[in-house]
Amino acid sequence: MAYLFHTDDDRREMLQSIGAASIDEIIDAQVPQSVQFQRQLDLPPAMNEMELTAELTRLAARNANANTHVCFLGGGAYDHFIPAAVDEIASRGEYYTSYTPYQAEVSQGNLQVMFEYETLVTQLTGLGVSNASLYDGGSAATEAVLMALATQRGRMRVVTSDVVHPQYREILASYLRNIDAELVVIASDENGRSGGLIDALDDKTACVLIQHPNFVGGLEDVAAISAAAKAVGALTIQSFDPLSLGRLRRPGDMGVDIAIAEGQCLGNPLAFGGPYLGIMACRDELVRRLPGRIAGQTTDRRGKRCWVLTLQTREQHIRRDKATSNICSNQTLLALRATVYLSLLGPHGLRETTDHCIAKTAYAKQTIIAIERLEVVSDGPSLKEFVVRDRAGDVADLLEHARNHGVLAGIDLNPLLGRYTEGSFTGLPERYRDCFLVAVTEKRSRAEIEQWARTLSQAPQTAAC
Amino acid sequence: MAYLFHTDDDRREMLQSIGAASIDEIIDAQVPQSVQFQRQLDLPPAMNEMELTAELTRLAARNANANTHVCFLGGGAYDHFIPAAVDEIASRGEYYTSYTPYQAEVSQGNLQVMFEYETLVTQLTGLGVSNASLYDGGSAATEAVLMALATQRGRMRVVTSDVVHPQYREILASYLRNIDAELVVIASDENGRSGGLIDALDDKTACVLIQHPNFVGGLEDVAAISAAAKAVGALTIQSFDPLSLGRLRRPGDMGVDIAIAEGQCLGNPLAFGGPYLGIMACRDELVRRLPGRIAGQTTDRRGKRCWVLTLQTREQHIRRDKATSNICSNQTLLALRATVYLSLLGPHGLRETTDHCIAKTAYAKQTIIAIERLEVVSDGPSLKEFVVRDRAGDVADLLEHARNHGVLAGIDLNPLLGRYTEGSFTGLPERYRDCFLVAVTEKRSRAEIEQWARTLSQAPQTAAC
Amino acid sequence: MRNQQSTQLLFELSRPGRRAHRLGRLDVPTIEALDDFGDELLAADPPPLPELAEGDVVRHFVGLSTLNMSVDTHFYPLGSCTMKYNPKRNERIASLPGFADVHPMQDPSHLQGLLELLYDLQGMFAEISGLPGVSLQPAAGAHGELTALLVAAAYFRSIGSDRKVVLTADSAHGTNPASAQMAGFETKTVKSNSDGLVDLDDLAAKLDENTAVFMLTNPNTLGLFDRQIEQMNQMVHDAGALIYLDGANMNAILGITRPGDFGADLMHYNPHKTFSGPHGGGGPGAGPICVRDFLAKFLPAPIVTRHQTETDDGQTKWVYGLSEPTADSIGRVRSFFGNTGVLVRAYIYLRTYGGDGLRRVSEDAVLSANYLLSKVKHFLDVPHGDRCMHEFVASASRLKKDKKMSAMDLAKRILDYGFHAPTVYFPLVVEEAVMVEPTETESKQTLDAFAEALFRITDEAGDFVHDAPHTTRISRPDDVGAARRPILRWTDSSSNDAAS
Amino acid sequence: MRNQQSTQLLFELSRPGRRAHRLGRLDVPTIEALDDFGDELLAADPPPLPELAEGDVVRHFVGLSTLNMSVDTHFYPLGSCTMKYNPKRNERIASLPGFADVHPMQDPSHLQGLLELLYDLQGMFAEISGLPGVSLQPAAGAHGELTALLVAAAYFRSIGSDRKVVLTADSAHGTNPASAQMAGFETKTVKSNSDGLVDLDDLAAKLDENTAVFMLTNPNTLGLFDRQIEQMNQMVHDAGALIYLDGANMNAILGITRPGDFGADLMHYNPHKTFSGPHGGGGPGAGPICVRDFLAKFLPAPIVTRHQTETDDGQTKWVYGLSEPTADSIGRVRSFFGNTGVLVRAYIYLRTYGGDGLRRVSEDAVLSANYLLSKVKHFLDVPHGDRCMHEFVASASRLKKDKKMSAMDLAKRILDYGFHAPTVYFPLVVEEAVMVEPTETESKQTLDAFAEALFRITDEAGDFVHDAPHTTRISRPDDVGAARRPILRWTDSSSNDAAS
Ligand SMILES: Cc1ncc(COP(=O)(O)O)c(C=O)c1O
Ligand SMILES: Cc1ncc(COP(=O)(O)O)c(C=O)c1O
Repeated sequence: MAYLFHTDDDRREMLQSIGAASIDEIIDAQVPQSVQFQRQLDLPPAMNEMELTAELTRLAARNANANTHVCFLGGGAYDHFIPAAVDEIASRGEYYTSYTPYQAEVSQGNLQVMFEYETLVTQLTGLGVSNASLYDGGSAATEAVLMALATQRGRMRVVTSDVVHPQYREILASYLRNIDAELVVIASDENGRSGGLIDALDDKTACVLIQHPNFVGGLEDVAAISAAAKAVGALTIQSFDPLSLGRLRRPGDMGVDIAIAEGQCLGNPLAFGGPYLGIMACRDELVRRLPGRIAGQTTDRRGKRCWVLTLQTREQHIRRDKATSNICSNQTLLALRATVYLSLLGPHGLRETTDHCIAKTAYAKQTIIAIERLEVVSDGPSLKEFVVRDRAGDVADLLEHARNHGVLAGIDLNPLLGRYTEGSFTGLPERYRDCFLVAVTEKRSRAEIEQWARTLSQAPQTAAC
Repeated sequence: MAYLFHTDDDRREMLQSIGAASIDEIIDAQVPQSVQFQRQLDLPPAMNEMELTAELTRLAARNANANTHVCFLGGGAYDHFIPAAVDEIASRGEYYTSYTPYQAEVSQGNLQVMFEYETLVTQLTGLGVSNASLYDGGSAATEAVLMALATQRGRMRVVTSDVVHPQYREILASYLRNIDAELVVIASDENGRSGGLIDALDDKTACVLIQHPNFVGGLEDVAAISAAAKAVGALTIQSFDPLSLGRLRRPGDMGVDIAIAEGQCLGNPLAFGGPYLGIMACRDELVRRLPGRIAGQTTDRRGKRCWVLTLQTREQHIRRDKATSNICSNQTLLALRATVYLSLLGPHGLRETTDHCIAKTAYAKQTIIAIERLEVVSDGPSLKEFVVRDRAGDVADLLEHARNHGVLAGIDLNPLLGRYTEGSFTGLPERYRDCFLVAVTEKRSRAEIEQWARTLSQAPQTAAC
Repeated sequence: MRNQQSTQLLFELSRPGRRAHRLGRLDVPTIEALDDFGDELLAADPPPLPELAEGDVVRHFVGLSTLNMSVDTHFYPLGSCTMKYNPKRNERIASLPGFADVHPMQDPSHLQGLLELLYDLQGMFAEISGLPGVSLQPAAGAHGELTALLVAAAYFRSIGSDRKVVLTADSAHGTNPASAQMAGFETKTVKSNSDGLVDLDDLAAKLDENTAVFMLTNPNTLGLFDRQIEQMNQMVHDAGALIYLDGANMNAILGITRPGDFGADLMHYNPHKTFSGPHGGGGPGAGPICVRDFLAKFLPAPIVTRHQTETDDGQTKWVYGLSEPTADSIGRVRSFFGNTGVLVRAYIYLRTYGGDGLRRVSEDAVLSANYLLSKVKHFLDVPHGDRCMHEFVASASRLKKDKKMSAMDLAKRILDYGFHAPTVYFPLVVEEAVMVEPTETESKQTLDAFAEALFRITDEAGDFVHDAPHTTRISRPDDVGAARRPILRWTDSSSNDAAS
Repeated sequence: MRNQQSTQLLFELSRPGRRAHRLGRLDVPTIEALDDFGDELLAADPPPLPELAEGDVVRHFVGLSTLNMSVDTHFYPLGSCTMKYNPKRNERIASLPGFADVHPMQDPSHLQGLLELLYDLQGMFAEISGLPGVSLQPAAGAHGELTALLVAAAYFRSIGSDRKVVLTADSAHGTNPASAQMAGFETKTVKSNSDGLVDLDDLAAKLDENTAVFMLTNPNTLGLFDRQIEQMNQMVHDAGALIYLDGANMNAILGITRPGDFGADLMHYNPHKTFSGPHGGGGPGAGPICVRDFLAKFLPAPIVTRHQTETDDGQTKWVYGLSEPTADSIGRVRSFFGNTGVLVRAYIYLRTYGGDGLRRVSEDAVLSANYLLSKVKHFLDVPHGDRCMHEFVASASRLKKDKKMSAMDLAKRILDYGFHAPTVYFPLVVEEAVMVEPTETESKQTLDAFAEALFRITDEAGDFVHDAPHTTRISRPDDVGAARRPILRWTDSSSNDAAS
């Protein structure tokens, strides 16, 4: 049956060795009759591989995706190109069917990759130390805040802005609800920047959490914010876009203490939101409060260089309720993919990628200038994301039209306006009513960008301008 | 550039070590200026991986295939199901990026697989020995004939029938054209069987080549033919379908001396005709004339069991013009896939597969009984292939209609009628005018079979019945 | 025959100017977009990543992979981790573009296939657990624990209670107390009794009106099903607290008993264990949770929903959607929907076995563990009797006394025999613990060979075993040194002691 | 740490009743179809294949794979085989359903994408060779040789000539004479001179009115470009014979010189070498051939053709098709179109480099070989000078005399250093030949490490090297025994001596 090995003969011989008459006898001896399940589980009947492949191919075919449609969706997950070598390496059984390197001697492959990943993250961020991964960008942001709260004992305020990813703020609000901490969400200015949060800083502030480029594509003055935070003794946490760093300054070079990111863009498939990759790096001094696994270099009993999991006294399996986090299984396979991806890019490939995003985004903005119905809301330069307003006030229909013409044209921002979670503002400001968010990666060809603009321009208008 | 490693610095250092000023100097010293190519090769400009992937995805999307269409095509290549484990194993670099096991110590993986493949082929065929692969079924048939001619010195006649795969006969005719041999193609009877070739046997006959099930799906009386061949001292060569052997008797059990097959059906993709897998097995006594590589068991210097290429004095790299064949690179990766595939099937999976082909083929015949325009030509039972006549005499249009409705409904036999190659009859008999050949594998669901019948029944008729 | 270059670091292989991935010429008109950025935003140079050719990269990572043991290459009886066979069809199907290339912000109208799958998966998880409320959002088991505890906290808040204590078993996994702490609870530990089960007296002593949740692992980490379950159920609920079930050991009880039926109010699954999602060298996993009806409204959003509509031709069909957070919802615990890729694999697994098959999975897992136990008990102590569920915990403490051979030594030496080691030193309640979980996807031949190897080791010289492993590239790395003088990233200088 | 079970044979792992792939219940009404077959056709039992679980199969073959060296894991300087990096994009793209799942008997009308690709590939092959007639049909280099010789035979027949002799070089690959013999020719061997080039006197002596074809490898198997090419061209054509170029060494001359321009009338490519199609553990390859215009009509069918049509909106577009055999065609040499999967990879490779890039491939290949030669010549004899094209042949004969260290010993010992061995004992014209082809896709670091390792070996004790390899699972298998008492399949008894 499916993947089972034992034949009836095997089972008979095994029972004999055990000294039991039947498997039921073994179970009955342990599981009280009263709690045993009396019927068969009501699941769809078993299917063989051939049927299942056909059936699931059918289900898969009913989903629009970045293959069937041209994808301009972003908001934290992006359709960047994934080189074939990434897939080939990550599909090796030695990687994907192994587990946490509890036995270093037979896990040097995974451990060395973790060490390389950590080094690449420090090179990317300009910070001293990286962990081996967290679940995703959103939960990493919250872990960073918890880390800051733990290192800044006595300070309870967490200051952030309304153009930080709404979902990241929702997570923060959920986690902070049950612990002693106050979440302060300041309003961004009309250009979608968060300079105003400098005024909200005080000596009760444990940390500020900013995103750069932020959710609406705005570029923050990170250096100024981190300087101000430092001045009041608070830590600065930046959510960054790894693929912006071919051009933008590195978090560590702008005074950031903890940098976190969604690492999906580094060679990981969109996969409807997961599994993704939570990246976290921090200044050297903060390492003892860093959550998650860390691989470090050491030598073996014959003096050979090798790698081990280290600083484990931070972790749940040693420290239990005193651990820096509860994380156990993490996102190693995604970190492997990011490691391969970055190895393939190198500094020049990374710069090219950022530059292509910038150039294509600028071109995309230009293609819709002439469309009366649309207005580019984001002023100033864009990395790969910007906001467009539908003057007709009919974003949902506009995007539906595009979808039906093979284009995933943007993310409707209306549902994100004015939301609250556990009492904190986790929505976007009213300024983005009737708007949608557009992402243009290096993968979008000129023809696709023009198709996007054309499709938007041809959408029928139901409401008046 | 693409996959090149050397940086300009590398090149400089290397030239220095060589003692040359430039790469041109090295080339000029060897290749006369007069034959040097003076312009740049006129090829399309280089493309990066991202663009190329997009471009080739576009080209791929313009090909109907067994994924976009329901496939009822056979004629020697079949849409059987390929379990995922086959792809996963065959895509390991250690298999697909290695080469012929010239160094046995670092090729035990490939060598053991070859030995296992050979054993599986002997188990399938009931013959004593198999080689490690030939190019494909068609060239294997010819290699078998050449082998028979070589072992039967003095006998020049090769007897075959007009329901053996037309392409196999074309290959045979091409190869035999330049050597002393006579190809005799006898006519099949009205039921598409080749019993008549028994009468064509004489003491000049080196071998008979039959196919069972044959090209039109007919089942031959192999035992009778091989007995008759044996009686005149000729060898019997059978082209068999590996996936028929879950039910049909094995070649070796029916007196066949050399069995050959197209191994595509054993876990190999259709791939527009190749790479495929030429299977060849023979009786033990014939092994010294067997073409191609053979892996055998031996022991190493410490007495450990291991595997090597053996009986190499048959081969071109040792015997040059005295070799049994010129084959060097073969189809090892496809043989690996077949080995994995057969390991997954086992005897019971093989029987199930044959049985499902038989049952679904029978059902397909039944679904068109009521369609007036169509007539099932093949009488008697079918393994997975049968011939249908279009009474409207409009096969090309009928199949085109089906194609436009998502069904690859069959192979038009008209173009194959009455063909000759190098003077030999390599076509099909006139009996199959206005006919098409239909293959139904275990992969075809009931719904697909019914869709096939429905589509055929709904084709508009241009000519009258 | 090992490629010596394969253990160099990427950074050591790097050569200035070498390239792999390139984009080259832009196909859009160049707009001087960079000029708008202003110098304060821009870095002069890109980050100092290594510079490699594609062939470098591939050979490097392929080579490194061969230094790992894995389920695809080795028997991997790592207790508590359920290292079962990872079906290849799961990988193939989950990578279809219709699953792998779906953006998380797409509109449900064009995702009906995926949402149907996820909706059905919610239903299957509910059926297997006996708990109807399901959230697929958490990213791993520990994350599921945390999420469920946030749900419990919201529930108690909603009824005006401020219970602040979570009870965890001393045999529990470290994530249990760690999750409780993260969710804002205090933790107290309940002892195990000499049978390895919950000490009911201790439980009674610690249960009070401040107890919010009792976190139970059942079968527990000793591989024992706690037959006192009904009493515990009674005691905890009588005290007004909830029972959380750590579902890491579900592989023992699929279709045999259901958490919801034996008293659990909330639980998580580890699909990367029970439902064959691969472990990925440490992750990703997923941690879907199931809860009782009255707790469902506190679950994070979105949940997959469906409703019936009529099509143009008068037929009814289901339309699938994603729920908005309810007013009571705890909010989110991660971005986007969840670890969809892992969930799709779980779905394929469940469809492969069906209801009947799933019970046979657990039966064979239990059979294999008991079989191995019946062999191992002849040469290793197994403190908690000679029956178990899907795993058992032996102890090397006698061996340690007699021959100075510790659980660690056993674990290291078994690697030489070509087997991954069992989990050691967990659970904490057994001295020199050796925790063996064979799973149902190993042959009797393999189990025999493993038992035989373990037996042989117990017969080997202590010193020899203490120096093991002897056949791996490295042996007994200096953990203490690693933690004392941490080298956490490559620098030019860290590579100087590269003596490999 | 090696899994001991992984070298058991499938047949030894087998257990009656164990299953992997299943189909189960039929979804069509059961018609008693089997009854019609009659007993004489049917076997009582299915063939006695091994019985395994999916987990058995995967672990078995994954484990076996790790016993191979390969380009993905090791430097593989196997002379004459061009073991360059196999791009991963080739594998991904070639497995798109629009290429991989196309049936060979499909109608061209629905294959326009693939046919366009193949048509363009014919053109690229023609451009690179300078020979306009192209057939993509042959399955490997040797098959291409044979096909081209059949074409030559048909040509001579067409002009009423019955030339029966093919001349091959003594340094030629074994496939050359073997192909000639299969095509019905007699073969004669032309000697090499002391420079390793064709001995023109010998060529002159053997060329006569019976000579049909002179098969030339240029650069030859010594890695030397024969600078007498123009004289040979003259001599052979003056004698009324044709020149065949064995294109196995095209990696040396892409864009530098073209066979058609230096006199070849027919040639084959080995795309699995030159154009990075992987070698697959021994194959598949492909063997497309190019011929001069006047030979094109003899090529096997089908060839990809195209013609222009007008679309409904007045635009012109190309329509691609497959040719029927001409009356002069030699017919077929294999079933269906050709090794399409390999050809698609070659196309991707050519599009990746473009015309300029392809010349740089050859330049770097030549540079790497000369660099390695410049290092190796200090400790090994290189009989044919210190310049080469893409490969060179050293000789271990002095080493053999001095230290009893043969080419074979060198080859075996280099495995211990983590490198695949060069080709040895080929070409036959060099004693104790060591034939090294580094290719352009290896780093200078790797070439340095390889040279260093070779050098160290020449310094090692002869006996020690003679027992090498020391780090592989097996060492120096008994080839003689294998051939004398051949065991060519597993049987219950053959497995008794399984001492592994
Ligand atoms: C008993 C138990 N509980 C909880 C967990 C945590 O699960 P995860 O690693 O998926 O976070 C584990 C995993 O190791 C476990 O074994
Ligand atoms: C010089 C030479 N010619 C011909 C061949 C034959 O090519 P194939 O192996 O593709 O048949 C080879 C391959 O090894 C070769 O090296």
